[in-house]
Amino acid sequence: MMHLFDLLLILGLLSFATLSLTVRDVFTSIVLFISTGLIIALTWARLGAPDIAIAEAAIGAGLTGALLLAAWRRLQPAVTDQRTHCRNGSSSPTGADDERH
Amino acid sequence: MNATDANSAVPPLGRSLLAIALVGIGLVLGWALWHQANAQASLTATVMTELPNSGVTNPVTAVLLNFRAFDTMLELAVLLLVAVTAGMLGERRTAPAGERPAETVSVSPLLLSLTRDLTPVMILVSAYLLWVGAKEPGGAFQAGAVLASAGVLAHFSGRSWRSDHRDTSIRMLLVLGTGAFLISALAMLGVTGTYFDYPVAWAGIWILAIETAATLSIAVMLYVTFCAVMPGGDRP
Amino acid sequence: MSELTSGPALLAWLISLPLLGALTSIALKHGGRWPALAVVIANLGLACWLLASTQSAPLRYALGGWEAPLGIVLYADTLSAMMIGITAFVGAVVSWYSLDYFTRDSSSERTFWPLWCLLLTALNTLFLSGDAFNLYVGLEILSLSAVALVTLSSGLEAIQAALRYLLVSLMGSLCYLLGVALLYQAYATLDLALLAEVSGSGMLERAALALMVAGLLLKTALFPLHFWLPQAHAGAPAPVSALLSALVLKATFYLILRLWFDTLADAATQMGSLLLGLLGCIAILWGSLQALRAQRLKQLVAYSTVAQIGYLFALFPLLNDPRVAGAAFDSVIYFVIAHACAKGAMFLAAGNILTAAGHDRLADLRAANLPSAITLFALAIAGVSLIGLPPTGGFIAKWLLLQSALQVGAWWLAGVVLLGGLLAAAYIFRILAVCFDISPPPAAMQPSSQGAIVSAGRQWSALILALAALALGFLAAPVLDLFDANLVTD
Amino acid sequence: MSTSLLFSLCGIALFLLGLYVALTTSAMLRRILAINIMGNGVFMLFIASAYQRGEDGVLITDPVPHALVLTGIVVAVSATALALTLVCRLHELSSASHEGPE
Repeated sequence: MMHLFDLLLILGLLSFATLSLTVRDVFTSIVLFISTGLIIALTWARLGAPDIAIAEAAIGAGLTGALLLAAWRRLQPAVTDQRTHCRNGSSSPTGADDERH
Repeated sequence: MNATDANSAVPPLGRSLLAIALVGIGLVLGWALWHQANAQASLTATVMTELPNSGVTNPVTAVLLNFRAFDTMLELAVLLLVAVTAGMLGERRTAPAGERPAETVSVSPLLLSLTRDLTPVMILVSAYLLWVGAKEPGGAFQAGAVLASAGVLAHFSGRSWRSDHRDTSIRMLLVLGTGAFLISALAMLGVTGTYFDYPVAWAGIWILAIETAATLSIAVMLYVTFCAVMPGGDRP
Repeated sequence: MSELTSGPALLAWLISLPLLGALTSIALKHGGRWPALAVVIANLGLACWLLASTQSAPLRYALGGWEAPLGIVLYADTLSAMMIGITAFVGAVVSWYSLDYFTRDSSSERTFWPLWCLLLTALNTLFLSGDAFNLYVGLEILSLSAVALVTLSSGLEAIQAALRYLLVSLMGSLCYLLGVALLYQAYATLDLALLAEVSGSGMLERAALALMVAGLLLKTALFPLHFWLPQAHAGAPAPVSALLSALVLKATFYLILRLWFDTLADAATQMGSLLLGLLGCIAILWGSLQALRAQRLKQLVAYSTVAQIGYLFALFPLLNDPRVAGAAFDSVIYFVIAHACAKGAMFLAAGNILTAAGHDRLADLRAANLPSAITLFALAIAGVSLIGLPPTGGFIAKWLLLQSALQVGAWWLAGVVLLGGLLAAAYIFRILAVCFDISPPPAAMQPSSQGAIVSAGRQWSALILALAALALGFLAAPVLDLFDANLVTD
Repeated sequence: MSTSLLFSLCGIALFLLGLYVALTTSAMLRRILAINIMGNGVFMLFIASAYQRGEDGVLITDPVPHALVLTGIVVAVSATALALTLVCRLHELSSASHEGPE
């Protein structure tokens, strides 16, 4: 029973990690990375390391995830800029980005 | 930035060779581990013998704050170093005309109220983790991270905390954590004659004091770093 | 204070003091340079003290009173004392230089001093710590502060180089840490001295050693792994380039030396030494050839570092040979300190030229761009030491190397070293040719060349480092006596 | 196969996976993710080595690797933060230099 759970954890961990490193879209990749972090936290709780599980969930998954998302957002302007250029011609509203003008 | 260029760094042949090499390394390492698997060595017994002299009952906290406190001090120095550098780079961030992301994220009322309710809860959780760290899972790093997350959440809802590293109080908080370790280490050198050697009688309270300083400092360092990465973060 | 610093507690002070300097310098709003400078000077004093105290016996200090498998132990023999000493000396001179390099109270200047103090903390930690994991934390402070220092020059290329340097260093650190994890799994100790006693030559030790050394080689930039170095060292501000080339690379090299010949000596194979030696030889030739082709002065100096790192590793096969191990160790330590002085001087002088001329493209530089004869002297003396001509420190190092290579009949090694010297002469003369080129600079370059004036402090500090490299040539016997007083690594 | 060994092998797999991607990709954000995965693999090895059963089957965990991993996690997040700051700065500088000549 325990072994089955272990195998599931390891399989889940490896597949999430692989997915997060191979999926094309960066945003999805970050979200998958955060999920990987949470599974890792679970694994560490399973391995009798609750201290580290809390730390991994809070720092490894939580704060690293927030940092990655923040950086991802900041890398966006170039994209929205192109969109703005397009919009100058076609004037199609694109939601929240309107405030940028 | 869509990762269509994800695989372009290395030609396919190089990638397959690399993959084969890495699998080979993996097999060697796995084999080495397999042979080592029976010889179970650990420091558990040593830690448990000395635990009564450490001032806390959570062995992980004992290792972090007492037996290997030097590591922890240097680790806080790493955080400090990153916070200072990130602050410097954020300061240098000039707004290329018209391109500055005006950070008025449309904040949903739900997120706002969630933040309002969650922030005090997170601060409480952080204090609890700090307090309980002496006996049970928890401690300065977890508490600091939770506190920093409260700040991050507040930031997302548009009510950011102060984070300018040129602010004197912020700078004091930044150095507080590493400083607490260093000052206590040097003070112990004067009092007991040994660097980082806490007298057993008041090691517990001393460690709690250091941990409190470290928690605040960790939270501020993480938050300042986060704000430097966040779009338009370091300016209100 | 005096009784607290006497004896082994000195080791703790050598790490605490720079850290204290960093903290004070961050906490102060203005004038963060003063605590940093005070610390650098005090560190120089402590380093001399350490050098004196290790002469009789190695020092050992258990932090917090917790002995080895549980706690962290600091350890210093003459080798670490020499490294600490050269770090303190070069660091002090570079600090003097930096005083006039950065604009007062600019954000770069305010960040430079704490970062430099942290870098010094990390260097001293790496030289003193006897704990494998503590070394990992030290490595991280070292590389993160080094990267942060590179970002002080704000150009696009510098940031790009810094990012690459950071990612490479992180991968290196993780390789090292994986090796540590393997060792812990097997022996449940992180203490290097204990590991040296218990570790054998099994598969696991070999794997761990390979991983740790590979990680450190990546940071030391040995030949195929040097790709990140030229941009990072050439792109950084001049004092930072000097620190990175003269000191930071040496710290990771020192760790390789310790692991390979001391902690995991049983697992280190003859084949491995030979491989490192070969890579070192290729590095000598490749680095020198690239330096010959470099377009810009700082790039040239950076590629010369790649070549000079090669010499350190070319000695590895000799270090394994009991007949010449002693002389080879002397040669290693001499290469390290002579290169630290000469390369430091070279980068500082290059920084002066860059400031005076406004650029460092070799094709457009003329004698008129030189700030003064002092800088010219610094360049020339440092260059002679890098080539390995008498009477400089570089010559002593090469002489010892050649002697031991010939003694064991390693003709190929001697050949490579001589060829490396010729190539070094060729690229150094490329620089010196500029200094004596009195033709007027290209018209387009005229306006900028009138610009900045280089302060006397910056010129003299470069010259002092160069003169130190020269002095090392005369003082070979006393310096080596300091080092040989009690050798544990043999 | 013991639990400790199982998770150790998983750790090595994670490390190598991360290393492979870090060496082959050219997207910076992904390379940072890959390095983080590498780190998690190493941490997994530490935690797995701490997980041991005594003779009577009671779980005994070694607290030292736990403390090391905690340190490692904090160092990893610091390094990630620095890398991300640099990536963002690089992005700003390069987009500024692209728009400069226009």
